[in-house]
Amino acid sequence: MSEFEPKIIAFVCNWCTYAGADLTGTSRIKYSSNVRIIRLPCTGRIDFMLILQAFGQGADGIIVSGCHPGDCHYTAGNYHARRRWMLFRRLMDFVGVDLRRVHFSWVSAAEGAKWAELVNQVVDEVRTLGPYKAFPQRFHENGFPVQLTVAN
Amino acid sequence: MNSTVIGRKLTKAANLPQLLKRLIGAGQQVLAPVRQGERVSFMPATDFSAVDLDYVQSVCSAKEAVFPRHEMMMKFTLTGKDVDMKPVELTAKPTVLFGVHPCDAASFTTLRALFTWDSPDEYFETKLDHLTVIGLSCAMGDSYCFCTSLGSGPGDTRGSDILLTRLGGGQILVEVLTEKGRALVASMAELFTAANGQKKDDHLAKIARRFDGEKVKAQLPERFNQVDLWREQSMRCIGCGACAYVCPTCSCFDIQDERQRNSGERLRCWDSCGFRLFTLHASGHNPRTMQSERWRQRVMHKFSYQPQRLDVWGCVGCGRCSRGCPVDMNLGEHLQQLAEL
Amino acid sequence: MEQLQQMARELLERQQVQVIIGYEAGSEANRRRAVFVRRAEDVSRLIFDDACRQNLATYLLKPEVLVLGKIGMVVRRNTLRSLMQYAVENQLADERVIAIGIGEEGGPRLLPNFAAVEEYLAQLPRGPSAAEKAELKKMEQLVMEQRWAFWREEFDRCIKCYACRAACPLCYCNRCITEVNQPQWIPVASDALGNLEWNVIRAMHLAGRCIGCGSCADACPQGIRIDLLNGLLAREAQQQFAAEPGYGQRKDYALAVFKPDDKEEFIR
Amino acid sequence: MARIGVFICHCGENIGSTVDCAAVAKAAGELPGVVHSVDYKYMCSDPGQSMIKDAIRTQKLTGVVVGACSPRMHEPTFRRACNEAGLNPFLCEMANLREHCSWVHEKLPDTTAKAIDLVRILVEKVKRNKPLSSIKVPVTKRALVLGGGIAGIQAALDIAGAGHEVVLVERSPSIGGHMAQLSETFPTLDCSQCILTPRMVEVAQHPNITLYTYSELESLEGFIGNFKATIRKRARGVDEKLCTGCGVCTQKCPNKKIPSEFNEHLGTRPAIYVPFPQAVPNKPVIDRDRCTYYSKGKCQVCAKMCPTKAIRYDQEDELITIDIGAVVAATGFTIKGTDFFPEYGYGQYPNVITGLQFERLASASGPTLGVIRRPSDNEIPENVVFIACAGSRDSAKRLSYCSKICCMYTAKHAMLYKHKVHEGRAHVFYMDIRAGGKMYDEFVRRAIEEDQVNYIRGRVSRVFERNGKMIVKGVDTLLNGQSIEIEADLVVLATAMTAQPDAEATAQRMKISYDADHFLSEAHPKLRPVEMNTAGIFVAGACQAPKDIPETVAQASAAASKVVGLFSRSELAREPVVATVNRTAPPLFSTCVGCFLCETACPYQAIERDDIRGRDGQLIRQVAKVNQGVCQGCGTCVALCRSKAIDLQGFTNEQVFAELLAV
Repeated sequence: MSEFEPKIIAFVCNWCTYAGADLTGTSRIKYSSNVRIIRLPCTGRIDFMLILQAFGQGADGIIVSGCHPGDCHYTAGNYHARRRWMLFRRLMDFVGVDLRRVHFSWVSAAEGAKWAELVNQVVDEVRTLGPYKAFPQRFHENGFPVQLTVAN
Repeated sequence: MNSTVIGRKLTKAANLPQLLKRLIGAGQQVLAPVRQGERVSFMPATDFSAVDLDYVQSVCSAKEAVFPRHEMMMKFTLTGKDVDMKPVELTAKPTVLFGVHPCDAASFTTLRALFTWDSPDEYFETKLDHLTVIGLSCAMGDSYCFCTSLGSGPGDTRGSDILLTRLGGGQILVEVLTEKGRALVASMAELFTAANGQKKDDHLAKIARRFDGEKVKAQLPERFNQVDLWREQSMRCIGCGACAYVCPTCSCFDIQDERQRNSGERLRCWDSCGFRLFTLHASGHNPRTMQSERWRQRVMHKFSYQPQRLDVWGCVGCGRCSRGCPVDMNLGEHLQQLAEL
Repeated sequence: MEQLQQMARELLERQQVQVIIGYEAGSEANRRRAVFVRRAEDVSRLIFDDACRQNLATYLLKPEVLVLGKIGMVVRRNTLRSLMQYAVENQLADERVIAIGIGEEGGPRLLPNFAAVEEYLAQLPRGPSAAEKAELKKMEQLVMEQRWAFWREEFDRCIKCYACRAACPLCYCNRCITEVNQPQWIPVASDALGNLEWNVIRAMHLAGRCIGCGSCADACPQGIRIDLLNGLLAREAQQQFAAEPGYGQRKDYALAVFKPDDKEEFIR
Repeated sequence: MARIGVFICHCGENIGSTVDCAAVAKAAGELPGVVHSVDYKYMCSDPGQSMIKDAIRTQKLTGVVVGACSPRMHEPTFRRACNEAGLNPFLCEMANLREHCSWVHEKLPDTTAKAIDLVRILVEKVKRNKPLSSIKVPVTKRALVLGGGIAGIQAALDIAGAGHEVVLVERSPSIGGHMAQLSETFPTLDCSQCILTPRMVEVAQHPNITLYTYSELESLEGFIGNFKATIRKRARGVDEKLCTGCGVCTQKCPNKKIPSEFNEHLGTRPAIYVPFPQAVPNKPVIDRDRCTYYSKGKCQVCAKMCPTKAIRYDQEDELITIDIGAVVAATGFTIKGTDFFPEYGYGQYPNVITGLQFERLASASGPTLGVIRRPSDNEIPENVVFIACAGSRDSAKRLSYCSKICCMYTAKHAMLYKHKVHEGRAHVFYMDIRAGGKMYDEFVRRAIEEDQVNYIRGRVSRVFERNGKMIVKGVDTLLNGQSIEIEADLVVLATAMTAQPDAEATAQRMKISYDADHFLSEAHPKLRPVEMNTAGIFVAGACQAPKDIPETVAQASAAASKVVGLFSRSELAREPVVATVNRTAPPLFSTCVGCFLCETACPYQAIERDDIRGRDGQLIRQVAKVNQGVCQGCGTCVALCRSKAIDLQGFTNEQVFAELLAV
């Protein structure tokens, strides 16, 4: 398991977390290189379907991050996003998705250090959990495994 | 519409677990009716204890053995400007379909007619070639069954390699219908004894003949334009695909490419003429805008176009569509209405 | 029942409506089906009992039905909630339907417009039944792996026939997300991912909107417990955001409004 | 077929020392659709930019990915370069190889691998980029100022002074607002009317200002630069053109016992009246609820006496629709009345008054001509108790905020009282003294030290009557919570400043946001303090939050300068990162199902309803439409839309999905 390097996909808003991650760079704070950022204008734009899609695409862990409440560049996008996540997270939990692999965070444009910590922490946690094999994949590397479920 | 019987044997109900074991031992995947609560489904069975032969009808048909809900047709890789396409290897697991009723067995005749009428569909044929069908005559039916109205019946041998009929007292009549069936019986000869003059008719379910299928077929072309008729019949239809997906003879599919990074795959997946988007053109035009038109298509296809073009019914009278319909659309009832008009 | 038929007869005779959508006997003793009564002499076909479960509201968006004229509809509580939600979601004009309220709460009772429906609903008990609550609790007591296994098994049965969607009064999109193909969000195949995504995304699309009629699960030929997903989200939307869809005409869809102090404990 | 060019920047050593830029360029060159891929020391330099421009021309590129620093740094630079070479600037994307890669990771193969991934993600995105052009919105250079208090007056004068037309709407018969009611102002103690009335006159005389008093905003449609305002000009009962303001009607009106609003009910006025002598316009209004003619059908004294025959009993409300480019909301505030306080007598004691009533008592033009007399018997009070924080900062009264001006005006009141009644005693009960502001604390100190106002830190639990005397019972928390009672002749409550009673309705009419206390919510508390979330609407004064005169004036000028800035161009150009609702072929017209749930979610009210009609004019469907002049591009609607009928330009579903597929 030691050579397993998790694939982490991060969905971040342009104005806070993306800028925060820029500040991590400007401050030369080092962190794990496992994360791939997808930049969106606002957390309000982050569709919950993206989270399923990322797992279906082989992500082992996911970060969703944007402006702190009250700081949204668009005033309310993060409030809408928060509600969406509150429900979606409960639903994921209910169907047994491993929530230790989905991290929501507020990282402001000033929190470069927090971004680095967040990434490192998620990478460490997911590295311990191992690859997310349980989650079905969009692509069928070896054809369809079994077409019909085996009885019992 | 029966196949020629090429051998008649007897066996005992008590032999069936052994038969299953032998099949699996010979490397066959065995699909058999398995009960889960109220539902019976065809599933790979490894042990006879899971198998339930006292069922009227499974929710889904057995067509998945030859026409799965989704299957891969090819894979492709993009490198720079090149696309490298690789068809999937045409292999199929040798499979025995155990304990299907004559209607399901007969559906393979319909499916074959469709999948092979011009250029043979290799994906389908490969699976069918590797499939052995051990049918089971119906000891009971229900109000949804209407096989007899389409010239078939609870003891129909068509489509089976072997047909089993339970004669009571643990006795089972084994009708051998194909070479595949004969080989199978021969491979485990000790499980079978010679049959005498046992008759199966008394042990078959009584399925009343509700309408004259031939008459319906003959009249359908002129009913095409009877808009009110189709609208009334389908008023409560909500346009889902349940009827098509549980149907043993529905064979529409949709081809879909999935891509990731530089590689991808081509799949075919079931589709249904009941869906509104089924006939949507790229232009935005939809020739079947109303559910009544889609319902008409379903009936016309099964009872007029397909018999005309391929000389087979597009329906085996299993009644699954009606049992499974969320709004109680009852195909037998609707056909009966057509016949009585 | 007689009262119901009488009411229907009067509505038709006085031409207050051109069709009564109700329930009639179905294929089997325990089955009921929708009936579209257009002539007063046919009202004897109308029946009502506990087996009349289908949410007839879906027919209010069906073009073939809409051309019949003004509609009278035999409605249970959940059907009424669907009407309210249609009002909120701009899908149905007021007074398009004369509802005949009936069910465990009594009736029949004529409800000629949204205001009357709203008033009637205000008097009815709310919230899920004790059994529904207990079932959710039971699921939640399972550990993550057990829940995952349970749903994998449920979703494996899904054949993507979309009966759930067709039966649901609130699944009325012109282009369902599963049919959106640029990009194709939900894999078309009814494979493990396709089925998981379909069922989960559908549940999310109904979060804060679902009125809990259970038609989706009733419609599923494979008996998948979709209602549990909807029930969970309805409970969460109620508990976290006080959402009670289908009881009023206010545009307060839980995911389109917010409170700055919405409480959560997972965002770090 | 896509022809993408990839340009990898070393940023000197910044990227190059950690990431193998040549390897990244090579790997990118092998990606499907990439026809040109190079690395260079400094892409943002002139030669670097020239490389991009040359490649666009010679390779006929359809998209460009620059792997360099953060797009927040140089996206405009490279987009401009692309534009100069004839490639739509929105077909250029940046992969962040510096801030998100080379600066935060060690020099390892993984780092280069990540850089390749980042480039691949953006290549997949840019393949799906569409050329976009900035959105042009015409601007009507006319402002609507709502509210004729000091905020509205200041904003109107500033905008008009810059040469733009202003429509000023005030709902009472005169402009002036609360400031006109004040006696003196803190901390200078100069006379409020003396500084205000010249400004009022200036408004009336300004050629660029159209003044509508006794008028209200009926509706506001449209969006930034393009509003349509409908104003209800209520019937005054007086022909303003004929009226000379001579005042005969008001003197002769037989019905003179009506409590005066301007004097906070401490004085009276006739049924036909001007609120105060310096009113602008100086034209009377008939109070139809109180006028004898309207109730009994008889009288008409004013009409008989009017020398210019200007009285019009049958005048009707007039609706005026005006094209407007920007709006300044300066709708002001109100205060809680004494009846809000059961503990202070529920408004039953005549000698418990509000601060605003005290202003009228202290005002030289007030009902007592500036002599402090208590309302019950017109005696001059010897003991006056001032209670600060009456209602404010009291969550039990659902008013958790500080009204901000009370500390200052209470000190002022106590001072004014002491200056007028030298032997009198003034007591102030307070919670804290908040006197932040230029010369503010000094002012309070003066009240305490020079004018010897008795400041008691503590709250008043009750005001009651005992033997015909008012007793104020409170505690002194600086004396160990000792209970004290003061016999008072007059009690003045610094009652909380609140939003106007119809503030919510006004905000809804203008489609602007407001907070739980119904004060208007600015777009950003720090960076956009005078803008509303709805583009083109600005805010000034106490309708946004309690504030004093200097702050109000400053905010009004700020709002005015925003309006003037907006009016400096005849067209607005906006980034085309906005949402769009798709349109498809008939019979569907759009995959939008018209549920309009996005309408509620949009923080900017940018979603409109579009009626799709057939050739016969019959309504076929109603679908959503985005007002691109108003949309700010957050994409909340996109995530909300179940059928993805709405999409965000620049961050479309296809683009984001493709990015995800490339990870």
